[in-house]
Amino acid sequence: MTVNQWYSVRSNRKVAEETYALRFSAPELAETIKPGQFLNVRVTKEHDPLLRRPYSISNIYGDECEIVYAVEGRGTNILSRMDETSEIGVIGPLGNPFGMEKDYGTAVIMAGGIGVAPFPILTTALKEMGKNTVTLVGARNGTRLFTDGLADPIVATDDGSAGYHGNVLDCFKAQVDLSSLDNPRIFACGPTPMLHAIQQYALETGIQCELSLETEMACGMGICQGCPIESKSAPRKYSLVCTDGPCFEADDIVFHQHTHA
Amino acid sequence: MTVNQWYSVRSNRKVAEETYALRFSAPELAETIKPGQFLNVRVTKEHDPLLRRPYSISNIYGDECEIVYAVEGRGTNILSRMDETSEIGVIGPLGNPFGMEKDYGTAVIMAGGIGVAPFPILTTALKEMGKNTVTLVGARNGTRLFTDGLADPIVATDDGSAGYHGNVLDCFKAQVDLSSLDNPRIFACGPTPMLHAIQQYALETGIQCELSLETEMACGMGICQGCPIESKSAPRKYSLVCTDGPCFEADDIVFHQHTHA
Amino acid sequence: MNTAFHSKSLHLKNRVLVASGTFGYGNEVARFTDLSKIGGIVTKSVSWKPRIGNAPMRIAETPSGMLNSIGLANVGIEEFTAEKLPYLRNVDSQIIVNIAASTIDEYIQILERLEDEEGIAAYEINVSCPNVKEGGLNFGTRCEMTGEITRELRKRTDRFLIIKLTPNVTHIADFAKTCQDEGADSVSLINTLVGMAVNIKTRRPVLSTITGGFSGPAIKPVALAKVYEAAKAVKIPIIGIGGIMSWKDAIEFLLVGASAIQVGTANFLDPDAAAKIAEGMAAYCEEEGIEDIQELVGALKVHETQSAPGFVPVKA
Amino acid sequence: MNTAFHSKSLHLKNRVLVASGTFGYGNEVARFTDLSKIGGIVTKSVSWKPRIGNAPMRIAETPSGMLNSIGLANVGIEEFTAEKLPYLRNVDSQIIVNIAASTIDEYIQILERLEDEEGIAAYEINVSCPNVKEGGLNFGTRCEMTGEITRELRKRTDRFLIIKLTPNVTHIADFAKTCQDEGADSVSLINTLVGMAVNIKTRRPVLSTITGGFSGPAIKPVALAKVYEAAKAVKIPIIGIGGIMSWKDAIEFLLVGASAIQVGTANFLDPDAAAKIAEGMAAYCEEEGIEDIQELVGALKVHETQSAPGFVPVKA
Ligand SMILES: Cc1cc2nc3c(=O)[nH]c(=O)nc-3n(C[C@H](O)[C@H](O)[C@H](O)COP(=O)(O)OP(=O)(O)OC[C@H]3O[C@@H](n4cnc5c(N)ncnc54)[C@H](O)[C@@H]3O)c2cc1C
Ligand SMILES: Cc1cc2nc3c(=O)[nH]c(=O)nc-3n(C[C@H](O)[C@H](O)[C@H](O)COP(=O)(O)OP(=O)(O)OC[C@H]3O[C@@H](n4cnc5c(N)ncnc54)[C@H](O)[C@@H]3O)c2cc1C
Ligand SMILES: Cc1cc2nc3c(=O)[nH]c(=O)nc-3n(C[C@H](O)[C@H](O)[C@H](O)COP(=O)(O)O)c2cc1C
Ligand SMILES: Cc1cc2nc3c(=O)[nH]c(=O)nc-3n(C[C@H](O)[C@H](O)[C@H](O)COP(=O)(O)O)c2cc1C
Ligand code: FES
Ligand code: FES
Repeated sequence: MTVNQWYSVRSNRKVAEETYALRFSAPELAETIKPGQFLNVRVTKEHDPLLRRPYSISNIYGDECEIVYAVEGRGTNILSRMDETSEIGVIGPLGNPFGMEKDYGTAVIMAGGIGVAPFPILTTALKEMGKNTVTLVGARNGTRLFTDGLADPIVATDDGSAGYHGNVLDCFKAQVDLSSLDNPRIFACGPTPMLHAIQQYALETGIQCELSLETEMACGMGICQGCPIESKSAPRKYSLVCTDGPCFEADDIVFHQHTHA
Repeated sequence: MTVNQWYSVRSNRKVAEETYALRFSAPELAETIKPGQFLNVRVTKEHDPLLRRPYSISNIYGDECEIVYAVEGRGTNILSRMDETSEIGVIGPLGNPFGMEKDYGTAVIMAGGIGVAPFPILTTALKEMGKNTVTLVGARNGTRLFTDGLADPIVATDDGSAGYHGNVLDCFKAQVDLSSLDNPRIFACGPTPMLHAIQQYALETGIQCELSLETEMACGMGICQGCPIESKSAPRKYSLVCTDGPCFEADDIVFHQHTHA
Repeated sequence: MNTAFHSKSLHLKNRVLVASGTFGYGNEVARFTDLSKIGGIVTKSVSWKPRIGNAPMRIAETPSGMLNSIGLANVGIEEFTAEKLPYLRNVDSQIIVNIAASTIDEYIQILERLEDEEGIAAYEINVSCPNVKEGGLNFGTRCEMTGEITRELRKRTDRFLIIKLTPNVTHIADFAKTCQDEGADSVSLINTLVGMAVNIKTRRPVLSTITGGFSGPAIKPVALAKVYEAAKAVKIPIIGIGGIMSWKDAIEFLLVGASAIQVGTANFLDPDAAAKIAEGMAAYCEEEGIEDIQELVGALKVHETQSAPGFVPVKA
Repeated sequence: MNTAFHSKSLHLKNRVLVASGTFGYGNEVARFTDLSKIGGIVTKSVSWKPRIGNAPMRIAETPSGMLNSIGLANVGIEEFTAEKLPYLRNVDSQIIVNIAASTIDEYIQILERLEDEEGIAAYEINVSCPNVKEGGLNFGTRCEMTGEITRELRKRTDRFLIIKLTPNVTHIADFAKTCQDEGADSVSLINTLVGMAVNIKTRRPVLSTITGGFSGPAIKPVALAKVYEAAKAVKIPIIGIGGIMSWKDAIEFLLVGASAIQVGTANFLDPDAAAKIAEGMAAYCEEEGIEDIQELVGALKVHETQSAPGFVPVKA
């Protein structure tokens, strides 16, 4: 069911450096939302900051929905100060889920930074479907790592303070024997430069690959046209990340260096 | 000492219907601020609501300052939701104190609605000076009455649900024997129509009278010129409520019907 | 209690419309709101050919506002009439088609094409477009050009004709007056202000187009002043737009002289905003004992001590 | 690392000034801030005779902004020179006297009176005033009148002459250009936008003057766009104003082309804001290894894919 309302915060814990997990109780949402979909969240009832912020659904605990967020700017700063007396405004579920039903054998999850957010709920769903999973999680350093809800994550850090010293893709290449994987499909989420690199790797190797993208969004529901991504399947050059995505087949997307900012 | 900084909220309790008392610890302020002076308070670090809100200093408890406020609009709504995890931005002390040192015998305190706010600290100061006080407190109804920190308050309500049925001034006329008071001086704070009526009464009877005024304020410190009040002593028609007031001698002020909004 | 709007051929059940470019073609948000509660739906600007719109970034948040440089991305007149209009016709609300073009001929061409289509209650003409013949100069910032568009379109339609004015001019009253003189049935205002945002990390403009259209609650004070100025200059009904987030904001626009209002940016925060605003306005009228909401239009009381400086910024 | 500003006779220790009408005459807030940390203090507009200002209400809060209708309340030139200037002269900052008038002769009269006074680093001319001879039409909304004021004042002073432009015009670049052509040393922008607020309970305008001057963070996107537009049109240094709350905002104005900035409404929220902004800008330069802050002026990078639509609102 689609919701558009305010919820009391049930809990808001720090789970890693600058990283929080926030839960609220919304049975109607918990029942229907699928891995890869997102919520558009209002963090104040005042006019500033004005716009909603999109967050992936990260996990479901009974009636409770969890989002996991990194403190980046004003919106996430306000979120991080919330407690049980606070409310958030939620619209969702929005966007399309991951292509879990596609024809593949092993799911390869690649998460960079806060891109880990959508994968706990995906991991649960894949487990229910009886899929094999290989999970790689990258972070700037060990204190920023958050791996709750993931299955046997292989860890990489930029500074080598935990796990593999390097990025997620290099870690995958170094530590996973590609030929041992049964018809793999990559599910990737993280910073755009990482997604760009993974896309190129997938195109080169011919592995199935799906990217969960981030763009600025004003509405999250297809009415502002503010979230274009260049896409080969789009009739007019651009697809909308909010309604055509946020999950896209890697070979459909055209990245440009200057859109990485 | 003058402060301009953020303080953690120590407590924020509901003390009557739509009325709260908020404390924060500020020794430097608690030591220096005088009855009748005010603080200019920021309720958010975001840009909306933008302006500070002025509140009278209501009481001092050791190192802690207390303000008492009625929930009116957006600013006071935000204040009312604060708890120990919240911060308020405080500039003060601002404005001039009540003329406690003037030549009078009995202090007659007249408070209407949230106009009660500055009087607990004044009551303490007057007691220390050994002054006699007569205190009248008016409210819309009994549930909105707040009389903590006042000395033997005589109560009046608009609906008669507590104390005298009527306004503070009528209550005073009905219940206090003016001739029994030794050279009285009125200290009044409350809605502008009430102050206007008290002013007229004081002028008619020749009683000394001081009014603590409210106006819109952008700065609270004399730099925006946004808080004019017509005043006879002003060289150019208007005095500034923030720096020339907020306490004025009743005979100095010119009220106009249309400024009552 | 009556909240309807009637003027010539335009009949709205209430005074609330959704603004062009902020509500898609209605279908996108039908799951979030009851479209039948909205007086009218103004469509995204339609151009003759489809337009892909501007490159990303198209959106920037600002204090209590936002900038957009969507670039009139739209499906073009053919797909609009074939695929969007049929859905809209079945909605229990009035359809107002917003037209954008880069030459006067293109405005005419689009309007004439739409004349063949049923179920259109009104046209709203977006004149905040670069005029290619004049080297990209904005049509809407030149009174003569705004007048010419109005005159040419008026000749060609009996439908209700609304000219949507840009606020980026010195005296908006002159533009409203010109539209009235040239036969417009109404003017709507304001379109977005010109605004800009800068990313100090990259040292680039946030928007791909450098400047963009500024909307949201931040601009409400400007919109109210412009509507007030225009309302004093013309007799035709004015549709007020700009930063309307709540029914209270809507009533403010009525008081300064708007006969109806449009909800724009607020839809992004709450796709049910327009319906809620319509309900809130009705409830307010009930409470205040107002029998016909028309009573509020232009009902601002200006106190004896208040002067009326009109467009002159009050700095003295 | 150098944050100073030097242009002709004007030398500021840093790029931060406080805006006219938002800092009194300095003395009011000396207990809240270290005035010597501010590059320059622009005084409240001074007129020939004292002005009592407008009736209350003079202030209205809006989303992320505020309206004022102070009405140029000020002590007049005699009291200003006798009682305000002596204090200011002793402050370790540069003094810029802002002049307002209702006729060109009055501008001249005030300037000539100030020529006799020591310790004035520059004049800033507030042209957002009603011209009594033209029936109250705002000087600053007419290019010819802005040019005439500039020309007449330029003839009469060798001091640094800044013309403060109003944003309530279609093409502010034309005004900046005219000021440059007539000999102004600098233009500062923006003065307040025209805005309005309505009290729906009383059904009256909130401000006694109906409309008022709109300022604060809400207007920053407009101010940035106007400064960018003006900076492309002129070579004289531009002083950027409008909604600057933090050092980051200040850097944005430098990038789009301002050589210095003024802090206005922010002073009301924090009288120490200008000093903090100056410190923040210096710290930023240190961190970024910028040796002279001048490097940032106009350093906005415009990507190949970014077009430069100038004053044309980007709606297409
Ligand atoms: C579909 C989707 C799912 C997302 N899921 C998550 C998640 O689960 N956890 C998480 O931490 N973050 C997620 N993000 C990114 C998240 O929305 C931004 O990091 C966050 O809004 C930053 O807001 P802020 O106010 O703290 O930062 P600010 O910089 O103050 O944000 C200002 C504006 O920019 C937008 N914005 C800023 N950065 C981004 C970005 N990278 N992507 C999109 N919009 C941005 C905000 O929405 C807002 O409108 C997701 C983004 C998208 C599009
Ligand atoms: C010197 C002084 C002392 C005050 N002391 C107290 C006090 O101790 N307790 C208390 O509850 N209130 C006090 N007030 C009034 C208090 O400032 C306002 O009630 C409060 O700011 C309302 O803010 P709001 O955001 O809830 O309402 P909103 O209506 O949302 O306020 C919007 C704007 O209007 C201003 N404003 C609104 N009403 C008033 C008013 N009556 N007077 C002045 N400004 C107003 C606010 O400052 C703000 O700028 C005092 C006012 C002054 C001038
Ligand atoms: C994302 C976006 C897209 C818009 N597209 C159009 C458009 O296509 N045609 C048009 O006439 N106005 C367009 N507008 C302007 C709005 O219709 C409206 O005039 C403006 O946003 C001011 O109202 P608001 O503050 O309520 O948003 C657009 C506004 C936004 C925010
Ligand atoms: C209360 C107030 C009074 C002002 N008085 C003057 C004035 O006397 N002369 C002038 O040139 N500008 C005056 N201004 C305009 C400011 O100097 C500045 O241009 C404007 O507020 C925009 O900047 P800001 O958004 O930082 O406030 C005033 C602004 C405010 C808010
Ligand atoms: S965010 Fe509005 S269309 Fe995608
Ligand atoms: S509130 Fe600014 S001068 Fe009084």
